[in-house]
Amino acid sequence: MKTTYREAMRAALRDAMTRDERVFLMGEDVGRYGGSFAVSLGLLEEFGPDRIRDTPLSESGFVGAGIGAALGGMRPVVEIMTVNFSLLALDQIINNAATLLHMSGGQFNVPIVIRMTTGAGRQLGAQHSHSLEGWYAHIPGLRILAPATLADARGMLWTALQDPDPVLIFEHGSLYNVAGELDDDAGAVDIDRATLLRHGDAITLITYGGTLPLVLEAAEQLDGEGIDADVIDLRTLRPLDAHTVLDSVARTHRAVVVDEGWRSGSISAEIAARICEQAFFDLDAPVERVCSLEVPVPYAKHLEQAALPSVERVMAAARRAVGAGG
Amino acid sequence: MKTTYREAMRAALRDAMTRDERVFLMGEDVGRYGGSFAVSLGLLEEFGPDRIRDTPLSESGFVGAGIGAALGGMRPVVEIMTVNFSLLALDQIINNAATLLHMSGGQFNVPIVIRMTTGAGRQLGAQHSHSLEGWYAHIPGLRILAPATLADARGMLWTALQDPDPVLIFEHGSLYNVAGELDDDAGAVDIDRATLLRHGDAITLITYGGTLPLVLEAAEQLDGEGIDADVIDLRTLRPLDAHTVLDSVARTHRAVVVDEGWRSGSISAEIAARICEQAFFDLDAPVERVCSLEVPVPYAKHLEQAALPSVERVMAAARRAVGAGG
Amino acid sequence: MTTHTTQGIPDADHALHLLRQMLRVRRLEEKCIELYSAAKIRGFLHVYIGEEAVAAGVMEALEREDAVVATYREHGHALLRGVSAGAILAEMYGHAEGCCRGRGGSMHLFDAATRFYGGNAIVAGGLPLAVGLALADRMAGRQRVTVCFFGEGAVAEGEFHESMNLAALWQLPVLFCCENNLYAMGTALGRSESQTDIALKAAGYEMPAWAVDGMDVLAAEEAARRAVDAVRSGGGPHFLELRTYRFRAHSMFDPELYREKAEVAQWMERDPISLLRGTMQAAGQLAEKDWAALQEDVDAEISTAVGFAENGTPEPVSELSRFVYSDRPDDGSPGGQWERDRKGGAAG
Amino acid sequence: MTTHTTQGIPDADHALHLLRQMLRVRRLEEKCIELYSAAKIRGFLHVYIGEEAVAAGVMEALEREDAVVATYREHGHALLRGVSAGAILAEMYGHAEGCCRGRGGSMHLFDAATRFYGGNAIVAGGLPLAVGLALADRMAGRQRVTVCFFGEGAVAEGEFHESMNLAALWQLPVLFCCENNLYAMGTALGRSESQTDIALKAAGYEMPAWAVDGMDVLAAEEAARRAVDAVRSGGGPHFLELRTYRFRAHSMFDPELYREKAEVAQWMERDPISLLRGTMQAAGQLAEKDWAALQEDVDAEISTAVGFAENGTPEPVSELSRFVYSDRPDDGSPGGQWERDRKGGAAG
Ligand SMILES: Cc1ncc(C[n+]2csc(CCOP(=O)(O)OP(=O)(O)O)c2C)c(N)n1
Ligand SMILES: Cc1ncc(C[n+]2csc(CCOP(=O)(O)OP(=O)(O)O)c2C)c(N)n1
Ligand SMILES: [Mg+2]
Ligand SMILES: [Mg+2]
Repeated sequence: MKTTYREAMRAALRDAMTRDERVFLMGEDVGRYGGSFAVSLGLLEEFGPDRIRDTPLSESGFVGAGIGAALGGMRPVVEIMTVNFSLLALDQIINNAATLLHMSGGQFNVPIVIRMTTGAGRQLGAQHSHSLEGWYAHIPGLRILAPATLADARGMLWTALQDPDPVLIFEHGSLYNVAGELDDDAGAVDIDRATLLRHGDAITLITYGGTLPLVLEAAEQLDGEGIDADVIDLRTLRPLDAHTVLDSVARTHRAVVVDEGWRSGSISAEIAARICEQAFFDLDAPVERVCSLEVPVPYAKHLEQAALPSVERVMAAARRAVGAGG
Repeated sequence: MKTTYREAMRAALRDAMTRDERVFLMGEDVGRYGGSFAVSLGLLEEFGPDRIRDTPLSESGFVGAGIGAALGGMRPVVEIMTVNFSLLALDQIINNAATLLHMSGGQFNVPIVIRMTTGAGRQLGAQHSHSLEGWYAHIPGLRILAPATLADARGMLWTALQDPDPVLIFEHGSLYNVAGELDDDAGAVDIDRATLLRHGDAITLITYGGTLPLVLEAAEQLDGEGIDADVIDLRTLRPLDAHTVLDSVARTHRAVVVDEGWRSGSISAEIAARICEQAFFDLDAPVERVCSLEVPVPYAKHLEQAALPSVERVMAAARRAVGAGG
Repeated sequence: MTTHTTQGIPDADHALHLLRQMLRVRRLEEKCIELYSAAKIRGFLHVYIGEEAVAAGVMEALEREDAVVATYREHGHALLRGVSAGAILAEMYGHAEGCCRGRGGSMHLFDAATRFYGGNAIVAGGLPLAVGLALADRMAGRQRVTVCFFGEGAVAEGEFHESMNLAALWQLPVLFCCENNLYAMGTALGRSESQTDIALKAAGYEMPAWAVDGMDVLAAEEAARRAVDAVRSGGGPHFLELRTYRFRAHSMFDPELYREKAEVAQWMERDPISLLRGTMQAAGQLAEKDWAALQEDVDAEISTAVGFAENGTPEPVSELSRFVYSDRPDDGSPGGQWERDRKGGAAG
Repeated sequence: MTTHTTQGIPDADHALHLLRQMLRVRRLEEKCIELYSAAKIRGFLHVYIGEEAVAAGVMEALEREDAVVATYREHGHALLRGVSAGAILAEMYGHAEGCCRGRGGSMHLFDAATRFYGGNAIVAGGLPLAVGLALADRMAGRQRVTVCFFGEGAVAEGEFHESMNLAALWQLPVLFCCENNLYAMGTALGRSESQTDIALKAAGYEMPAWAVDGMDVLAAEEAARRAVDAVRSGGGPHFLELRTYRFRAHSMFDPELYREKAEVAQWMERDPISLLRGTMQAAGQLAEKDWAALQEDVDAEISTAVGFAENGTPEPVSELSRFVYSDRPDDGSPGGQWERDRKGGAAG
């Protein structure tokens, strides 16, 4: 079946709402407007305003209400329009969703799913272009997903809803229009393992979410230069599946980590640190990181593009890694 | 002069208020109550309620108002009682303070200083024990300070107030009662460089803030075992002074990074990644990290202590690093 | 709505019950202070002494299936909701027998059995949770009520505003109980709110709201019953401002520089326990021996609780990483593996 | 307060000025839409078409030293505050000649010269800034006013609540202007606020507040003058609810599923430009040739501005990392070094 990432997300929502009446979608403009990225378009008509619940502009309030509803036995899917506005709800996410189970000695788990768009690349300027999913991955108690493929867009939601604990799903804005083939019976996918999307022996390229397409493109081009790369899609940023990464690096002895977050304190730093800790004597070259430049993302296209990871920068990093050490 | 960290901070505030009438202190209970950690005790009587300004419980509101006042020509020092409550103000800190200069093409800088207590160790439970200064260090546009010594408690504030851009100062709750000698004429200190507090050749121990005392203690005990350590106090977490770290590692070939944040995505990961990137061929062993266990910090003393970095864990990591590779 | 008064005079049994409830809280907390001084309890400790009539009155109006959300000043709410004094004290001892297995402490008491959702140490952080609990009931068609307690200091927080609006907009079955004790730590109401009439402010959200004497347990109970009945029968959210006062410092660290001793003394003349006791005595409902017996009972309960806490056991350190995520079969998946690695201490 | 009307009839020169101001905004934004379709402008673009009377009226009441804070729908506010159409368009082209050197774009126009503090794309994020700007004036003893524009959707945000309370509590010289256009994206006022009377809600903070016809520029101006004068003379914060409507979609991506075409058409009958034009014509103040001349003038201004933007130059990529921190002498300090490293691209 031909579909898009957006349609796959919508199908996942529809499916979940149909299968479990405790599931509902809540957020700004998810209903009458059809969703700011049109993900929930049409669902209001199908499920009604109680279950496709438009909220006022009150990020902390409705995310907290989602947590409360989860405590009360529902399975809320809360949409925050974009990660940028989630900063307003961080207290609820970190001090309540992520901690209630532990603080209560195991009594109160919080089965909420919070979805949001992330990332830059559409010239929206500094306040609308954050990539903070790697940053969220610092918080124990949360599970952080970053679907990058149609299969994951279609399949991660249901698995997330089965999870007894809070799950955050980050959808990169550049992916919604990606089209491709999806199995007619595509459904839930695991959210525990990273996947090896491409096999090579020269180097391991590690990424997730919005930068996956460009990493795959870089891998193709590197192939033309005789550099045959493993490409790993992390898929879940917390807990990290370090095994898949380490297995690959044990074969390739070199790695480049690519993500759209700012470099300092990025999830790439964590992955680089883990590789160095656990595969130090396997490594033939320093782990390279390709991240966003450490600037608030600017509006002008040429500036924005210069700030973000690119195929060229990934290739350059891979060449450096292969050239280094020997 | 004999003093405490708390008194040094208070002297710094008094000094700044006296020298520059644009400086004022604003926050919850900084005035009549005397400051939740008694840092500003007595200043209300000295400077009056306009300049020692009690605020309602409105973290986003008064932090944003501080940003506005900075734009309006003042030099606000905004106190957030603890880092835990700063999550409520993150939108203002990240989307306004950190980005206005860049978004405005260099027109509007934000000379605000935001102080807050950080850290665990006092049995306050998950919602009152966060160590997020390393996490904040991910954000471009902010400068992040972590005074660990009396001299820095006394001296960093004035330097921060001279900075045209937003500076966040994190004061570890366990340090306020630390007493010691301070020069009578102690004053402003630089905030650009990390300092080497102890000289050794066997290994580099890197830390900052609340964990500095225990790292110094570990270094003493390691000395007794014949492991002579460099100890680096990072002091400023953003921008990081990587040079001081790399210079040391070039001599010692081994490093342990210690911080109280959760391990995944910690500032320790960034430092480990940088060392591995820039001193890969100098290293004789993987960089070790000693961080907090990845759990919401529990109340019970024995559980809390088990979750936090300790002298023993630092020593064990140092021994592993010295034992490894050779 | 059950009536417990006859022409304004409380039914003797019921009055005794309320007196007992308030006294239980009072004695528990006096003991907490003692234990704190003896360093058996640590962390922050915020006592409710002086405010007992509020929780005692409101809890009477609730049914077993209702839910309660409170703050860091919640020992009384927990106890009166049905959490045992032993489980509360054991929690403050950091023992495995505590209501949160020692992970929560004084500020984070929780109890699933009585639907007591904490214990929230972020001012106003509990309000959105209460809204959500009520939303769940509403969506599931259950006739339950969620009661949310918070201080007047919380009214300035954005989360208060967002929660009030959501509850009123969606007509959710929640009762907001603002414990207006006139101070938020050292900040007097007039220095925190441009509108100091909290009930009036609440009414601005198009929600029935009124103020009640929070030192008078009978008044608090009556108001709560009225409000809870209205909420339960589909009247949408309601708001009570309970005017009260804390007799003690904000916490064990508060030097109380911000208020006059005379003000405190004046309020102590309206001690809710003495007030009810006086009413009962005047009505001939409380003989000296009843009062003595009551005190003995309560003292016995508390000392049993202390014994329970003292004899508790520390939660094993090997359990530290448990409950970060829900228990799952360790199926060898990377997640499970990752947890194992960490528990094993490899992540030094 | 200057009077610009004689017995309700506007002074002809002043009316023409207001008409011109509104038309300048209208034509600028019509051009923006055209340029967006031609892909000269990208990102989000939110136009103010239909709401011009609000900014045109309010800006009249301000002095040069006053400050303005606006939202992502701020082209009109920037233009009428004195930012040139050329600098605005060049910004949207991402050019160095733009008012933010291409870093801000449509949602982030800033201008130090006119004290125009943005351009804020976080709903309600500008309110605390306005409070702080006013606080600075108050502390420095300056007689300035800060005006803050925001939509009615922002009223539900916690930052609105906290800002209103702070401003009222501290009696700060700020004028809050709520542009109530009945929708926040697709969310109608009645689905976002339990209290839909915004001015009443604002009054609940103990702040003078009233509603004004936001399609009538004369009414908007008069109300703004009254409010600004009161604020400037120490009357504390004031609040205006300006009732208006946006004729176009929320942004270039909005399919407008949430409202009826008939509703839009009805509001368009009260187009603020046509309204004023009609009043002037009826008063014999606007001959056809004046109207033609005005249009010609405005068209000329806009086409000059387009030319300016077209001929602009991209901000050099080498400048990308500039303004993350303020320019400082590169003194060889680690900070400076760190910046250099990054600019050099080492931090791939
Ligand atoms: C968001 C937040 N800010 C600050 C604090 C610190 N703090 C704890 S209690 C308190 C006062 C709260 O006063 P109020 O809401 O009136 O409740 P009361 O303590 O009087 O019962 C403050 C400021 C906090 N816990 N959370
Ligand atoms: C905090 C936040 N949440 C969501 C958004 C997305 N968003 C942009 S504009 C808008 C509607 C705002 O409506 P209103 O305040 O009425 O202003 P209007 O657009 O009508 O002028 C929304 C939801 C945002 N920018 N910021
Ligand atoms: Mg209070
Ligand atoms: Mg609107």
